[in-house]
Amino acid sequence: MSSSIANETVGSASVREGRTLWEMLTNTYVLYFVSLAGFFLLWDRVAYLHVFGDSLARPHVVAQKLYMLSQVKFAGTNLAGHIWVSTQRVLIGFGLASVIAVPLGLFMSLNQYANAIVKPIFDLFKPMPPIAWVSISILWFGIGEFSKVFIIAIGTFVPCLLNAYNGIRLIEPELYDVVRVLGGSRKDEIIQVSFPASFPAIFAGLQISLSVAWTCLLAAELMNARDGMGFLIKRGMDTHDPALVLGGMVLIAAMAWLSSLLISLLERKACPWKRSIENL
Amino acid sequence: MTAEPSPTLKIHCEDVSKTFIQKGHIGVPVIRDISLDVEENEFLVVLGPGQCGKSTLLRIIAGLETPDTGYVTLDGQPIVGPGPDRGLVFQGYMLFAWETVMGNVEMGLKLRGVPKHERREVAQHYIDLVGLTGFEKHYPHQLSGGMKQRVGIARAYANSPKVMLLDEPFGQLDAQTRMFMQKETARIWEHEKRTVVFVTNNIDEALFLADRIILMEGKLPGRIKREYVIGLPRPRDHAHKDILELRAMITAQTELVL
Amino acid sequence: MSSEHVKIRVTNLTKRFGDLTVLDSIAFEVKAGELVAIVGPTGCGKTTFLNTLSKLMPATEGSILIDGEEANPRRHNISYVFQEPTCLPWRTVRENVAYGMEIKGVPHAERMERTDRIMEIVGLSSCAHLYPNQVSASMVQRIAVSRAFAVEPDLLLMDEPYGQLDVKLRYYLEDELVTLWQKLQSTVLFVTHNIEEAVYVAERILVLSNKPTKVKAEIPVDLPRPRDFLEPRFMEIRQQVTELIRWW
Amino acid sequence: MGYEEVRVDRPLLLRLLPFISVGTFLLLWEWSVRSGMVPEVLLAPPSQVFSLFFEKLSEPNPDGAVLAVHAWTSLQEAFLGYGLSLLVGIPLGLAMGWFRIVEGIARPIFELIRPIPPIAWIPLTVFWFGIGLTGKVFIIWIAGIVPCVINAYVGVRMTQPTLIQMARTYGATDWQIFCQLCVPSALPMIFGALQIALAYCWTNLVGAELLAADTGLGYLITMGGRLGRPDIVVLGMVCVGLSGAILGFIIDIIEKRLLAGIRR
Repeated sequence: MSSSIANETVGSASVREGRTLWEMLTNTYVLYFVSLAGFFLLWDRVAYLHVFGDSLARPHVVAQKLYMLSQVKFAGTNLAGHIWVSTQRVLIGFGLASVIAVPLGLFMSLNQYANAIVKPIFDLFKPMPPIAWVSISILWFGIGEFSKVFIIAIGTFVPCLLNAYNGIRLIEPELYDVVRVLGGSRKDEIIQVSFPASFPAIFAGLQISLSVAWTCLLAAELMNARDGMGFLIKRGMDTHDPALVLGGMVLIAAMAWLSSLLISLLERKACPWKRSIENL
Repeated sequence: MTAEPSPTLKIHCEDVSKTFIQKGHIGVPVIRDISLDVEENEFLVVLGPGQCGKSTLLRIIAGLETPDTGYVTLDGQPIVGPGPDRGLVFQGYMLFAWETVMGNVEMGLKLRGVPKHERREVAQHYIDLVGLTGFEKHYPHQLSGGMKQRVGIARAYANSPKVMLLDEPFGQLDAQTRMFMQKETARIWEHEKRTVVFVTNNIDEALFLADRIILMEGKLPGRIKREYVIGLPRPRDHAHKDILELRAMITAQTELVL
Repeated sequence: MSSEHVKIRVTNLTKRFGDLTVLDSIAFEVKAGELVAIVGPTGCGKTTFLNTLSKLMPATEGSILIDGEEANPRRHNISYVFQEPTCLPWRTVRENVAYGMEIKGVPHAERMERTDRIMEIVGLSSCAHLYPNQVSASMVQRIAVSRAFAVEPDLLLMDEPYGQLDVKLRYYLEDELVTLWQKLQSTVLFVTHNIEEAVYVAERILVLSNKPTKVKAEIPVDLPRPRDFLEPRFMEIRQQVTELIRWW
Repeated sequence: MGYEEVRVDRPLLLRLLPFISVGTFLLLWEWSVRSGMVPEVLLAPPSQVFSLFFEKLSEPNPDGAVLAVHAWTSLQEAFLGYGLSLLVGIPLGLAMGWFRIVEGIARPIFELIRPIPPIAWIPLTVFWFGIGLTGKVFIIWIAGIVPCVINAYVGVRMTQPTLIQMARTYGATDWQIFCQLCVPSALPMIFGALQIALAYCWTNLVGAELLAADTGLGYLITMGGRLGRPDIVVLGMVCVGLSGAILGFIIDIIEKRLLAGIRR
């Protein structure tokens, strides 16, 4: 009986090892290295040859700039300070939105009356790009912290809610039958099936939300801020300092990447049953 | 209608019909006027090709669907909804992917508020019975198809139902694993006698397991075409001459659907 | 039916994944125009065996010779009918049947002529212009079988094509398969888990062992056609094969 | 076997609730401003936005252009960027899905650029191309290309493996398999990308216009904010949302047509 399991998993282990020179050259990791090296070299040459005038900094200049910023204070705080301020905004906005949106999405898909009330209003706001809220949020909340948190929360709200909502709607209806046949109530159906089965969809929503959050943060900070990574980019723009702009871009990309990695790790912890499906 | 039901009568279906509604407005009659009795501890197999309403009949007995006309009784009481007195095994396994084998098997007991150590004990008994000892901590995706369905069977059994309902449980397995699972089913049934209604489209399976076979019409709406009482001794052999002759006789009654 | 000419010669076929030996020096011969069934216990490395034979996977050792030459999908006509449906949903039934020949570069006129002939034998002509998802599951499998026969294969591999069908339908399709094979004189390797099916279609049965897989026995099926599963000799062979692999 | 027509009604309340809820929402909004609960400098009532809409059809002040000009600018940028991202992203994703060398070369760069929010490119595009059309098209292109590449890539990767094996046993070349099997298999995923890419493009269009523009719907919103005119801001937001929704709807129809064409 168990031997049939072994039979199925063996197939994936059949990786051919490269023997010829051509196969070694086209090894995935060799290609990755070639690609990255080529990219940075091209960037460096383009900057060095002033293809874009003085509007592109060479890679090592960007790295130097970032190192310098981490040593001295710039606009009141050093690099770590700027990163932390931005991250804080994202965390608060993202946290607020997910805490409200996920339960609301779950509730909407479980209760058709709640759905009939909230869905139309939600659909009204859904096509509105989150960045379009920047002006009105400044109008309402001034240029303080809250206006930035507000935009991030608005932007992340939509994907969080949508995924929680669809996560439950896409559950195989027969799974509910299992609970009913075993003698469970409607409450049991929700606790035993709806919640655990929608977990992966909720995490997918958080993942999307997070990338929206960084975009919104950037929009807010570009419009008005005295600190944060977006501020660095904006200052670079105003003072025509491409190294500073690129430095800011690198930082924000790194933070976006790190935070999405964090969510993936969290998901692996929360759904051990899903992780192993992917590995198979 | 019989005035005095036999004392061993377990399930009684009376003129059950059901029409499904597709695309919001088209009514498709799925089963029509099915009357059927199942005796206590009888192994009844409902045999029919792909689309003949046999699964719907089973879901009505399980209480997951309500018949449009007619009624079903269990021990003389009309069935109004699903309940733990009927265990259902699904064609697509329908295991909880987020629970281990143990978590799946003890689910019914958990829902009924049985204390943890007690339900562990009962669940372990049925895990052992279906031959999954040692796999308690595995998640469903780590099991092969045959093992998954054993979890499904153990889950239904652990709730100590009066009636076991199986809906094409081995439809997705290869021929040999299927024969093995049939043998296991017969063994478990001998061990823990229950009234069983087993739905299948595989005639070998029906002949191997059944006390009685209900043959359905090959098209919608589903009706009962014929009934066969299988008096062969157990354990049976798939390749036995008597079984093969019976098979030839029954297949002659069915139409070829390409 | 079969001449004495050896079409396929497999020698010392071995496949290892790391330390795990799946196929262990398998050797057998198939004559031209022979229909050989291969049965083995569940989990006997059937998929690996077929993938190696069809050259989808390189063998660790050993060779597969077709007409004395190392098998090569580009040079030889190899067909493989899979267990799961492999029709292209964006092509009509007719275009699906012609697909194998299209890859083989069969000229248009001949391709159409052969397609029509095969579809006539199999009874697919009436649904030639439908799409695969408009026809039933058994039809889809018949398309794959027709496509495989249409390229006039040197070697036709079939991986349990009728696994989940009911008895009556299965026998009908198996009769159809035998008709096709007799008319087109192809060399067929039919892999299955169902022993009754193997005895019904094959001229010879190769019985595989559990992993590491070897050829355990070779049983000729010298029954006249059409065969009857109630015949004593049929039941005897069935019993013989069953005892060789029974694990259930 | 006769099929009967059956009518099933949803409860009246359920059918009415959406209208009630949207109606209540609009009334509350209107009332909250009219009654002075929310100061008029912060929010404009819907009726005022509605009348401003008709006014702006012919009145270029105070932001410098009539509504049609703003909308046309935005649409032009969006379509150019969107079209370019489809044109580059889909073939790139398809090739990355099937050819190992293309994947090896393109993937690291793609992964490097992907986490950068597209609007982070605004300063560089302003340096390089000024605040004209080119810079904004570039940003929209960057935004739209990501879902195109990912979906086309995944679409090719999801080609049923037995189809590929089938073609291989017939002796098909890599190129034949790519064209005849992988591309058709990936089509549904690619059509899915049309919708996602549009949403990305539209969002980032607004971002691009907020900072570097002199016309466009995003610019209208910014100007409204600078001038302290909430009615203009809300009008801009409504226009952006509405035109985004209309575009999405059109793409949806196209997608359904195309899908019906291949799936029959």
